[in-house]
Amino acid sequence: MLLITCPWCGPRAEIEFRCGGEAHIARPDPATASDADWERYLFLRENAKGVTLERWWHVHGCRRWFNAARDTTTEEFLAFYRMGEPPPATLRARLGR
Amino acid sequence: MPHSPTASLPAIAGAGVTAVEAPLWGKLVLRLDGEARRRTEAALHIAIPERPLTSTEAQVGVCLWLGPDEWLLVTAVDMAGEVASRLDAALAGTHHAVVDVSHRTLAFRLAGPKVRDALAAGCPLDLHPSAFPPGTVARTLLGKVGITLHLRRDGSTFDLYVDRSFADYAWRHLELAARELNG
Amino acid sequence: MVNDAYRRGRSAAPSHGTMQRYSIFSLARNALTGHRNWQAAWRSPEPRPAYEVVIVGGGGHGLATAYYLAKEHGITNVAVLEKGWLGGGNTGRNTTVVRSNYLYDESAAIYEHSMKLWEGLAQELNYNVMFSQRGVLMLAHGSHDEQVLKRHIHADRLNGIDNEWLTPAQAKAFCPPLNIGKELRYPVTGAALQRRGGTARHDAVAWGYARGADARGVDIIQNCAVTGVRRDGDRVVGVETTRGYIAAGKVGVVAAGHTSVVMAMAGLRMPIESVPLQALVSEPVKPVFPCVAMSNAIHAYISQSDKGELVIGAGTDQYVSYGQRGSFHIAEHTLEAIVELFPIFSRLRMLRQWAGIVDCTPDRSPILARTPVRGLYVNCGWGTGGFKATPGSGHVFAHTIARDEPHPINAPFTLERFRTGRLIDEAAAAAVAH
Amino acid sequence: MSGAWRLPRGGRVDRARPLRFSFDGKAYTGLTGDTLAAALLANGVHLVARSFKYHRPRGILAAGCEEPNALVQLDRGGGREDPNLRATQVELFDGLVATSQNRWPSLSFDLAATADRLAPLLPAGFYYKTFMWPAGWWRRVYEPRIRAAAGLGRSPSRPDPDRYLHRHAHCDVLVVGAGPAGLMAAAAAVMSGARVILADEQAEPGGALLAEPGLRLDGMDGAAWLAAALGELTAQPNLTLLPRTTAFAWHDHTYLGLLERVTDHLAEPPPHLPRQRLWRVRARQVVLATGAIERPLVFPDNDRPGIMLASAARTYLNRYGVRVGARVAVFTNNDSAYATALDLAAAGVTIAAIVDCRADPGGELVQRARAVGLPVRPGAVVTGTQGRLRINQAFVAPLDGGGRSSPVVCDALLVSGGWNPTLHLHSQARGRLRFDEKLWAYVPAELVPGEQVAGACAGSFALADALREGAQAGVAAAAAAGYRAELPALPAVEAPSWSEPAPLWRVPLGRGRAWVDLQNDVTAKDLELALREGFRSIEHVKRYTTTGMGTDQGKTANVNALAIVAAGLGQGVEAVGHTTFRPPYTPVTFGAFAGASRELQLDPLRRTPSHAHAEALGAVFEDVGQWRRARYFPQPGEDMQAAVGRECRAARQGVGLFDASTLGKIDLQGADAAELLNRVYTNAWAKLTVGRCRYGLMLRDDGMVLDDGVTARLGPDRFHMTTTTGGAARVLAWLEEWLQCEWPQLRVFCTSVTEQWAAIGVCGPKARDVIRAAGTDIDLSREAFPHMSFRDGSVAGLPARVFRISFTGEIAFEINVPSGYGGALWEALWQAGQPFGITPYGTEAMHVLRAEKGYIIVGQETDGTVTPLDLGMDWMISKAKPDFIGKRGMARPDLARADRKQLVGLLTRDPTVVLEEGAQLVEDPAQSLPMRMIGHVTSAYHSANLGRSIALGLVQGGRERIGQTLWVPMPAQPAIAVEVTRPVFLDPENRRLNG
Repeated sequence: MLLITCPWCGPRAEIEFRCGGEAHIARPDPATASDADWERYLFLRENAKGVTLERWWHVHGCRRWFNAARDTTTEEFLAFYRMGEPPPATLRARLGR
Repeated sequence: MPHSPTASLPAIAGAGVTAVEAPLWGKLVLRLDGEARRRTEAALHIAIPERPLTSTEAQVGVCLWLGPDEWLLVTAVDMAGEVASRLDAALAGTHHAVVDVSHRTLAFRLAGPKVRDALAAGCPLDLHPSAFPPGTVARTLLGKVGITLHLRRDGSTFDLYVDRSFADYAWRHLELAARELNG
Repeated sequence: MVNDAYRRGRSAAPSHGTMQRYSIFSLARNALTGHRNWQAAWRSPEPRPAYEVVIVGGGGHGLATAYYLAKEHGITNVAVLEKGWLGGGNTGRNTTVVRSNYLYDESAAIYEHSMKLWEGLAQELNYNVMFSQRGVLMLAHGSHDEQVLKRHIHADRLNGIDNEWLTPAQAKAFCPPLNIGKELRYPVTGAALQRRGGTARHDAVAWGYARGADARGVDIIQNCAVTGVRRDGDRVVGVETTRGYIAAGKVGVVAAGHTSVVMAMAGLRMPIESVPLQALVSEPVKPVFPCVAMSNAIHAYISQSDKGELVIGAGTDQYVSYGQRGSFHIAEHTLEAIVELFPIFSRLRMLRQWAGIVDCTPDRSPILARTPVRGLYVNCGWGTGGFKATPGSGHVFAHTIARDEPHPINAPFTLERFRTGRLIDEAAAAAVAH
Repeated sequence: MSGAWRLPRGGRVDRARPLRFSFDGKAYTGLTGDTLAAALLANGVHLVARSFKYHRPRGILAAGCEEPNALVQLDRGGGREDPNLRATQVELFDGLVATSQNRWPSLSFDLAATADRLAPLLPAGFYYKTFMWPAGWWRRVYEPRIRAAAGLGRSPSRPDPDRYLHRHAHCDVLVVGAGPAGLMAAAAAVMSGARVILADEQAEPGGALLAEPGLRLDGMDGAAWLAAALGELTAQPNLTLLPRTTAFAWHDHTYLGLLERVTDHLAEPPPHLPRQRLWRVRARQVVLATGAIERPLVFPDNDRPGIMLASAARTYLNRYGVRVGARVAVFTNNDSAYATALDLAAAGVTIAAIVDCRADPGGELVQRARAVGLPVRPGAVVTGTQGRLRINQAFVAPLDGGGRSSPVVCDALLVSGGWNPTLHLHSQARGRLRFDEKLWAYVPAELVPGEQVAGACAGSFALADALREGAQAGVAAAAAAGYRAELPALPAVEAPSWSEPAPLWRVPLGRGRAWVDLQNDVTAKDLELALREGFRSIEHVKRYTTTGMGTDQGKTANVNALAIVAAGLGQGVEAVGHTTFRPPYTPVTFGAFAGASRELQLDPLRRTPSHAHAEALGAVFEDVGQWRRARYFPQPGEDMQAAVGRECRAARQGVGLFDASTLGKIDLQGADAAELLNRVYTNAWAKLTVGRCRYGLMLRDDGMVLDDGVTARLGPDRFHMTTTTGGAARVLAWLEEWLQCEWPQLRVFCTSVTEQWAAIGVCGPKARDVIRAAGTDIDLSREAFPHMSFRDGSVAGLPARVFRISFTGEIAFEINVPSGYGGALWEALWQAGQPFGITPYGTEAMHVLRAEKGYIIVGQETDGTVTPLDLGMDWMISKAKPDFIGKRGMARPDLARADRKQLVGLLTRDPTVVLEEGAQLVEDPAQSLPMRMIGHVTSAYHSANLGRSIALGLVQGGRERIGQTLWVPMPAQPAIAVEVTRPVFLDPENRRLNG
């Protein structure tokens, strides 16, 4: 059972959350998006082995969505940040993004 | 006389933990942006808690933090409608929502020296006074249902809010845990 | 050609092979010499600099692919590269359920193809994979489940696949520990039964295919992790490994759990998320559970192994992970369902719990296909249901690699379907598919 | 008298409180404080079990959870049957009934033991090599026999009457193990003010202190010091002491599972207590003080009853006052076994020999043994034993092979192959291990976040080290958890020092099978066979031979197996690696995981406010998700079809009453509420006027139907959305996700009001009459209150919001009142409706009525693969809107195909035949299998109003096929002919609706 730090409520048990999968997937402009663009948006995932950026929803808490960085080999969380915010600079450095 | 879904369920009473279903209270969900929050405080003479997981009390009732732009105002049932219309008037033009959920959500009042143990049978929160001081409020889980848990200022009485159709499950869950605590 | 394979499946193992025959007689003979003369089930060769085909992944599917490449297509210049030990991934971690009663024609075809191969596999491989057609019972709890299961039954019947409807009483008669009482939160209102479904010994499948492939000249190389896929333009030319570069005319990726990782080495992004799938066993008890039973509605599935352990499958975790762990509450949730459906098991005890990494596609159907990179083929996305498909998957994937075109059975399981929208949505059809 | 082998005094048992118990039907007496194993040994019973594969006679090897052999079945009556319990852990209670397992007809004479004579034919993995001919026989002949022979104990045959509970707990420091190290760790942490949980799997805390009388701390003997230390500890309010509690799993983020056995040790458990409790502990820091487990030695015939771990014999002697023999031999590679020999000798037991493989053992204990004249045989090993049901001789020979073996007469042989730190939790926490070639054991290679280790589990076997490390670990843990902690004063310790052990993984001499895994009957030869056959990975060896896969998970077997495999491969032990330690550490009851989630509490059962009224009217209910809804209301003598037919007729010809409270309801407020609707629904919303309602269809972004429902405009910036019953939570989550993650600029607040409102539908030509009769201030006339609008007012004296919407095609009003009054509203309408013959109808009639009109049900006509176009709902799709969720997805090539499955009506040629939902459609029923299926039936009913059966289905290119005849092949009957029609069977012009 992961321990997830909600940016508003602090550390809480995983059962209070829903994982929304990979974060920062931009929805293409439907007017101009090709079928390949739509496939990339709907289905293609980095599915990283290592640090991944993902979305969590504190459904049984403040009901806020937020972002997290987690190492998928150890489950260690490296950062939590609010929806709309970019990943912390330290993290971006580590990810080289 | 509004119907109570727990009326026919086994009592939770004893030396360890006691529970009663509270009479119907007025409950308003407040969704407020910054401006709306200021006007609400002025209109109702109550501080709207900004710090997460905290609550305030005033003449009009108790205000529970539910989220960064969401609160539950608990007041007398016959005042709810009037407070709601007063707010809608005061908040005209702001981004807000005032929603009467008096019948949606019911409340249990829990007390007793073992009340934390009874809750801990199904609630994943750390309820130790050092982690959950008086006045704390949190939405969380009890077993498989969502609840809002509020430790009143006396530091020993919990108000547990649960939606109507889940009240039966929540009550039975507490009753099973309370059996051993009440001997 | 398919039926051909089944026929050959029942024929004896190859005479040309160097493989030592297994039988009660060879056991007796070897007993006399204290079992000192058994050969290794497979060689452990050093990798050669180049192969006609390199299979990435030494699990059941990869080994079966190599086996059928050699047997059906005469391609023996093949290496199977395994980063750890054979069958150490999901092959050795699953709950060994075998069935073919899927909804959509495409799924039914490939799983039934597999089922037919299972039915002759021990003889085909001269290795007892302990395939036991004990029957797979899928429980319905209420009218919606009944509609879903009956839709399966009708479709299966017309596809020539056995699947029948049982009343609760009939289900209880078939599976005595089942609780069909009304006190259940979600009482059992019926069940679908595939009598030909059952279980097999998971390790034996990997070992049997490895032994068979090895006997036909395939090099099986363990402790050899692929670290890169080398391309020449739009064509694959080989793989970098922890044991050096290996050139390859064709590369088949069969690396369940790590598909995205390996395909990323070839510059391809996949429609896959890798999540933990948990399973557990009880302490062994005398025979008490005669079949396989599953309930999608309150997520649980269960059978009893030959050793006597109750083998129980739990659900997948909600997050991507390569940690082979998963969260506490998942197994807990499954055991709630088990104790509810089989209350006599409440006092039995969990002996071991573990997790595998399953590659899930958006439609919970696999991908067995060519890729945009010429000479690179991928077999993945079996989600929680890969074990049962092992023989059929290997058989048609070998065809796909050998002929550079899909077998009719795997033709629908393309990568393109996620762009065009022609999904094979078993997920929508029946919650999760085991 | 509690057994001939009980010493007159000593031990921690209560001699004043004897307990009666039986084993295999024979009555015995034990003492309060005994384990079953101790009580059996006190009565001279060593033969207690048969092994898994060969059914060899087996005795008691250990005194704790590592026991591989002594598994028994308990039966407490009333369905309380427990197989595979370790006699070494079962606490004795009065009236305990135990039986041995896996034997027939009796323990001393087991027919299945013939397997042992066939052993040469049954080496590791034999079953992979045979039982293949003839093909059918595996399932029918071989497998049933193999299964019958396997399996150890018997499953309970009746439901478990006991209760189980869970407890969530949080602490700063969790200390696992209450031996010397754990006690010091807990003491150090508690003094700092940290919240500490101290868990120990045994009935009393103390660990080694309970069994080693030689130890002295601060001048006190171990027991006295323990009592004092516990007294101080338990006085601290910030300490929770959990005896009989096993920490069995370490999950991510220092989340540990603990099993507390609350009443298993009680003869008569009080009813208010749960049998067991599952603790889920989130700890900031964990101190592992889990001790070590002694290794047996691998030598020929090392599995006979009477062969026991030296430390176990010492425990039985000192803790339970039981002699395990009268003439005892000892075989060791280290000093610890000498302590056992000394204690036994002091208790009057004859020590026949101390066989030590070390050429020149020189430790303090060795010298003491020599000093008191115990026969030490250095440089020697045991090369074999004798005795069918109990050892009676051991054969001893020089290790160097020079010299013949000589017999040593004995009734017990105590072995010690060194000690393995108990690292299961460390390993579960992803901690790496290192093989220490001084201790010849695995020790932690490094600590994982949140972990401290102390004492024997860290490889520090000396008492003084354990105490010091424990204190240091407690301080470190408290500090890491944010407390200021000082090192407590350490007790002055007098304890013998140990000299170095010598590795002895397998005695190279002698004939006969040398057992490595006693429970699964794996011999050293089996391991070598696996290597010979190419199973070189340790995981392969484990799986091929099943070593370490018994219910003890190889606690006594694994390291010996690793070393033997290493030798076989010519590698070091560490190079071979080790298999994964999988949770749980010891087996955990399924029921404990399930906890209180049984039957009614398995999942919340949701009832509507008028549930009791429906019950009173004799409703038959069905589960719809978590809701329990009235399906139909049979009158005496009516079956479902009759009742549903009557209900359907009433709803169209008179008036029906329907509980619609379960529909999801969402309050939307904000300046951009209409824009939100424009984006999440396929149709246009901007122009909907206040007071009006509109039907909406919601898609996923891949173009598939997600949900549908009617939404009303309450004000310029306020809407009341309804969803399907099953979709209520999903749709709210959907809206919030889009608002928060994709469209934060949209100003809309969403609030669930599903349970704020009870919704009662009044449907049919007489609907207005009933509502007027119930009393209302709302003008219900057609002109004042048109279809698809709503009004606020009062009904039956209750504040109400009335929607004029219809899911039946009739005039219908859905009356919403605050849910506390839902029952009252139902009652009022029921009473007021009597003169009009008001008829309550359930979900089944609702399904029929909507099907007559061709209205879809999301989840029945759709399954996540259906688009609005497939449903023929093009009219619902705004051409004007640049975008809405699902628009682009729908434009993908395969979603525009003409041969997609489309919704059509299906009329059977024989009007009395009702199709089966899920049945498949074909063009040619005569074709051979596999048939080409072109569609399936999604809904099928008998329609009383139409006097015939009707059905809806999804058919490839269905709209093009209208008028065609298709076939539904059914088992054991001719195929059913159906005509494809439009999916509307009644009042296509909606005259009734707008009446």
